[in-house]
Amino acid sequence: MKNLLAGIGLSIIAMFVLSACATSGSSDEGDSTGGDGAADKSEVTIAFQENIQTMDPHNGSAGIDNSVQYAIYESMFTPDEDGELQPLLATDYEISDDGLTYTFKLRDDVTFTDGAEFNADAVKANLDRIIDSEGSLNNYKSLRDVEKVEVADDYEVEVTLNNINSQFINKIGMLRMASPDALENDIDFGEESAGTGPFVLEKWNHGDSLVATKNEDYWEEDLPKVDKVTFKPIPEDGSRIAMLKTGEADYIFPVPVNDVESLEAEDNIEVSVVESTYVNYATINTSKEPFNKKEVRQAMNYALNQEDFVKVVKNGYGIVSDSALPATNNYYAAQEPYDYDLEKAKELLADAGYEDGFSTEIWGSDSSKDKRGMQFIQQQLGEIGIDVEIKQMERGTLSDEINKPESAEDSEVEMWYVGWSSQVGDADNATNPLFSSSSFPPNGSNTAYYDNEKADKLIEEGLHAKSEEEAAEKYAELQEILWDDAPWLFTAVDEEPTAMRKGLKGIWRSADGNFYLREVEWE
Amino acid sequence: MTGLLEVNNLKTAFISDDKTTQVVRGVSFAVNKGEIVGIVGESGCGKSVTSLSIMRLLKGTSGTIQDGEVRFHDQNLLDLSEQKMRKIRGNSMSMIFQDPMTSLNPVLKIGRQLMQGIMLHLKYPKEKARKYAVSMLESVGIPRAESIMNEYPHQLSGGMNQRVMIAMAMSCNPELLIADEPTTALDVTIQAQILELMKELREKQNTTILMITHDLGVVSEVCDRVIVMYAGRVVEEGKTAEVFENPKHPYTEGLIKSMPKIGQKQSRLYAIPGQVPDPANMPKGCKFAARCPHVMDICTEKEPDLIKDEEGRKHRCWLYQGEYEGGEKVDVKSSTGN
Amino acid sequence: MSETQITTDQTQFVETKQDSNFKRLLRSFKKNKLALYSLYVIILLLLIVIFGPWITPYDPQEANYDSILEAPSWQHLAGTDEFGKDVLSRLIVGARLSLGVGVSAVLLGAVAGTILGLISGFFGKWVDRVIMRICDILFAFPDLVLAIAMVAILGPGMKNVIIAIAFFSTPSFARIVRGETLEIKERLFIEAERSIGAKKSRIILRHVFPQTISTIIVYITMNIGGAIISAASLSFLGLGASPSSPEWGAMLSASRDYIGHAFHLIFFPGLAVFITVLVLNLFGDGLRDVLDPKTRD
Amino acid sequence: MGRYIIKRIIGLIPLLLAVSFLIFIFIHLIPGDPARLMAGKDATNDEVEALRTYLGLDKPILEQYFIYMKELFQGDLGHSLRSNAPVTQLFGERFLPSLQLSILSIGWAMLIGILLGVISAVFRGRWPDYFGTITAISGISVPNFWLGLVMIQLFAVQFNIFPAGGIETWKGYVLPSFALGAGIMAMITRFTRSSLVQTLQEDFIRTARSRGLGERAIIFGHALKKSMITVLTIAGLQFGFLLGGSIVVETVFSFPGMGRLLIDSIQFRDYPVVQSLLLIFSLEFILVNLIVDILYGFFNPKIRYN
Repeated sequence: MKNLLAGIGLSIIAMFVLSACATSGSSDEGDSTGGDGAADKSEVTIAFQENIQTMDPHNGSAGIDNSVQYAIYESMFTPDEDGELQPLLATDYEISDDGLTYTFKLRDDVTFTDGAEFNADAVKANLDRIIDSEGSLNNYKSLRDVEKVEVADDYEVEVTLNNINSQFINKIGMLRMASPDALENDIDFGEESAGTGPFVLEKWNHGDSLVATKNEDYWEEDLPKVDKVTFKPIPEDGSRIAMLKTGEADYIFPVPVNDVESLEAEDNIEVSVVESTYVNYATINTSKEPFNKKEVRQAMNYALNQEDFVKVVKNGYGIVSDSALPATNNYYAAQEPYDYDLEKAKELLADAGYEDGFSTEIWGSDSSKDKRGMQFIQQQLGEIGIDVEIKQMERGTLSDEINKPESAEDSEVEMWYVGWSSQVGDADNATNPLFSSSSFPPNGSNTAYYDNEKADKLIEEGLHAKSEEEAAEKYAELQEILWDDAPWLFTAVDEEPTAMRKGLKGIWRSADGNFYLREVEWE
Repeated sequence: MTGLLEVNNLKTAFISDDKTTQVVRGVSFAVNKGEIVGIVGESGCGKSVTSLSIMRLLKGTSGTIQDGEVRFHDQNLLDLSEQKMRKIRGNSMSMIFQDPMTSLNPVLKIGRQLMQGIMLHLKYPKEKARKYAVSMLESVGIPRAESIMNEYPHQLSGGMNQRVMIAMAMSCNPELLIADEPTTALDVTIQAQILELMKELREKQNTTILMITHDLGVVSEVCDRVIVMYAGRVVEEGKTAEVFENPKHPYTEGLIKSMPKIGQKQSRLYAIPGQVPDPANMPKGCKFAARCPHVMDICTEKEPDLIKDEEGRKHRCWLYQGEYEGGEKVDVKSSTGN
Repeated sequence: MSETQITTDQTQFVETKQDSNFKRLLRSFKKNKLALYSLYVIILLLLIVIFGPWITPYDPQEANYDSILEAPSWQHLAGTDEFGKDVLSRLIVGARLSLGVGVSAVLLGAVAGTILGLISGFFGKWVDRVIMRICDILFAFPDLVLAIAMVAILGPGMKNVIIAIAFFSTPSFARIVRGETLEIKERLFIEAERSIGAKKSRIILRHVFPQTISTIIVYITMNIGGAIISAASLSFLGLGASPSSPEWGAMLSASRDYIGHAFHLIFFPGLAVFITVLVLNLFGDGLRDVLDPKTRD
Repeated sequence: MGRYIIKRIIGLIPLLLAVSFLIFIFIHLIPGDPARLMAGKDATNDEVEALRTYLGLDKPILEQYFIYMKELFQGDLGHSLRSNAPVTQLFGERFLPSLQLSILSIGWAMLIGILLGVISAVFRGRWPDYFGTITAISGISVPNFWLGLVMIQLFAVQFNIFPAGGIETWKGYVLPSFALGAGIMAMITRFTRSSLVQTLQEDFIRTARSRGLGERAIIFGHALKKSMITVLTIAGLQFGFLLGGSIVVETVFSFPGMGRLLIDSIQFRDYPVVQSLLLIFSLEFILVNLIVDILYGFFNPKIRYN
């Protein structure tokens, strides 16, 4: 029977070795894990929280999909670190006087990695695919207003809109372009890639890693400067941190704010903090008693200590909200903050007839950070006699609960603790789905059921404004109304720390949560 | 003639939670070379524990030998180290048990179980051990021994398994074979065959056999001498024929009376009235007194000694203690009978 | 055979000694040192459950944003959490919740499983086959999948966690009780009872069920620990207790973000779960040795 | 024997059909709409509808089931709604790590568990037994995700001996397999002990003693093989569970295994993936049970396959 034990032992080892051999064929050398972090200068490993969902360049929904795809597929324009759009595959664009036709001039020296040429036809093929999807491709939202796409010249594309859209360039400019041949042949984007970007998809092990290698024929000389980039979804915060510390990962985000201090203490790690466009808030269902009273909503805002919110919930990494738009948005206009004032809050509640407070419910996801935020709100509102019950739901269930009711009357949500991230240059996306009366669920995320004609009109006018100035004016007015009406419990805008090994350069994170690594290199 | 095995004043007890239960209460007897001796008694009388004590097989139970001697070849087995004892077990002294079906390992092939002991004690290499095992199986009358080597106990009948047990026990030519109820679990016809086999062994190899049984029929059939045990003590001992003809102890008498007799129609078997006393709560005096038809005053006062009378019979009963005043006490240190 | 004879002899002696059964159980239980010490800890835990709210050093719900995430010190023996609440106080009041979930989930599962097992074992035939097949299927799913799916369907919250855990502990109770029932059924007196024409429900309730009780009790004890862990796991995955409640699993889940720099937030609630489950299991183990004659050595 | 196996496998088909139907209904009972989740919070209802149609989710549930089953019989497990990757590919990528982790976990658990169990049984009631018992019951009592977190803190963060996550090298398997195996080791210890204690009481052990065999030969040569039947059942069952991946341990260690694939897919209501995974799990579980039954024959000759 000792033989039996030995037998078990041996067969385990044998089985393991065998199965390990089977993997080693597909996995690369596996030496990227330099224990002490003396990293290979030709490779970069990036670890993040969310799983990569799709490599279809037109279907990325989560921020992480977009970021990973940008390494492989490029768009006509790309933001710089200040959030300004810079030409990438396009060299320039023009808007017709009526504001409806956009003409894009394209680079003429770019080919896709499958050999197809990048030109106006290629752009049209990409845009058509998105438009024809009628919504089944995620990027459809960016082209909602497009009437037609025409090839004007070999390297010139004309896009005509139904309506003036002051935010349009931010949307179309960011769409990723794939080889028209690849689109035609309906290739599996999870298996191979056909973009113009600095990297080429090498191997995607769903849920484990996505490896991209250097595009040897990249159109810009000297780029890219590393041979290989590995993207790794690491859901557990602690693991991600540990991987950075041990050098298994070179660049990680999100860095849980609680860990920033310990990372900063490390010699070979650098932490940078980006002010994001992610607004944290809780919607207040304005169609329901007692929230239909503005005083109640304002009272709630006065009762919430936003500074403590930042300190406790965000561990200090956040900026107190003073508008419905984040300060990073190009159309942001600061408002007079709701100071923490319990007396005033109680007064307002009393004015509304609720001096004894009331009970309510707050909904939110089951993530630990949302959990913390809701607990904080519960504690703070408790101070003015509002008894908040926390109802956490798994995200699918939550989305169902939110979107099931067809009208404000049927709605069940009272407060929803959530957040919203939008592009830096896009004020429409940061207001329309959240405050327009046409965006009540299931048509959008206006779970405050905020219904204000004037606001609706301003949202409309902002979108269709013919000039930047006009748009800015409309959005400023809108922000003023929103702030005073307080359909939200305003809290804070995230500051997002990212951390990397010292010596890594050329990779950066934008306010809207994407990261860009076209020029990534080791010092 | 010297005894091959001498048991002197053996005392074995079971020690559980917080109490000690004496099961073997000072047993003494001797077994001579070439003899078949039976130990007989009701269940619970301590006969099996006596046999296990002799082999020192109480491990795994709460039983402990508290006192006494087990002399085998004039060597006190109780003084030996466990290691030395192992060299004796299965070698010069071996044992077979009541239920052959449970006494063989159900998950090992018969061949393997047989060969283990042979390789251990006779130091035969594997091939030789195998051949020898086959010949052993044949010698106990097992047909197609070769193929049975590769079978498992559940594939054989009870009788066959008991033969296997005997082959196993006999494989190292033991001088003493202890058979603990070897036929109890078997059919009557098979019983006879097995007993026959054991007699044959004695004849052929002059093996000494100590037969533990509750069945006087078995005793009368094979044993030269019989020892009757009651409540952890020997109450009578003598040649089988003599004891059967003229039982001295009322308990022996009862036992014999309760035997079914061939050719004699009895509507009802005789049963000794009453119950075996609780070992944890032994009465004073003779342990059989409560069930004895001849009970006297003294019986409940004082326990009689085991004495040896002129005919060489031993018994433990006040009925005879007066008559045989000069009888030899044998409790403490017995010399051999006959 | 002599071996069995010996043991039967022993029991004979014991029985004749006119000991009450309970005393005997108590005596042999006392002999099991591990189980005995565990019992002491369980009693301590029960005291905490009963008197918890009165013995906390601080108000477990009182936030103090000026002393968040403090490491263990003399003021706060187990440190403070992300809201500055005293962890020790929360652990103390949380005992009620964590033990409560475990106990009620297992009891619920035991009741359902016992009923199914009795029916299955007693009626046999297709009833048995259908019930056991369903149990097989339920057994086939990985540990938490069923519970997660249940909670997703029912919605989160303590009550639903209890239902979910009860749901997936039902099949094992059903199996055990079925096995027992089959055995008991075979015993003569029930055959006899049936031939007299007693009603089936009466036989089950009066004769079969009482005999399964000791097994069920043992199994319940052994399962409470597992249920506490399951509840903690669900809470850990964010599907359990309300986040502000001091249920241990919820505390663990909340503190997961602080691994690396506020390790006490993970360590102490986990330790509380561990010790509680450990003593429950040690106790259950001892109880089984005493009550369940089949496994008694 | 061969016929027995074939018969058993054929007998599985109706069971699996029933299971597949139950699973299908079950996962559609879970509230949530994959189209809505994929479309994002800023999608209009029309866009969500378009996506739903595109994904084929607008059809009646029964029709969806029949389409799924039709494809299944053609050997197609379907495609992920989210990434459009074939389920077979997703499964393939996750299966191997899970298999390796399962083998390692069950492996060390069996080695240590049997050893501890034997020691406990042999020294029953003495301190090695107490040690074994406490170790074993600790293993059952510790929440494995907590054990994982504590080990990460200790071995990854403090001492940097093993990675905190990922499986680039063999080292990545060490901590997860420890966290996963602890409970199984405990169970095996307990079952080995109690089974061995019982076996050591059996008549044939006394027979072996009466033949002069030493304790070691008796325990390893006679008793353990009989006890292996129980141990094997436990280990087999646990292995079946392990193959399904462990949601919490994989989450804690960011281990790319089946458990995480499952929980991610459930979160996104990726019906084809969830459906196929659960079906595969049931199949695996049933197959493992079958293998255990067959192995029984090796350890217990009394079982015949007719």
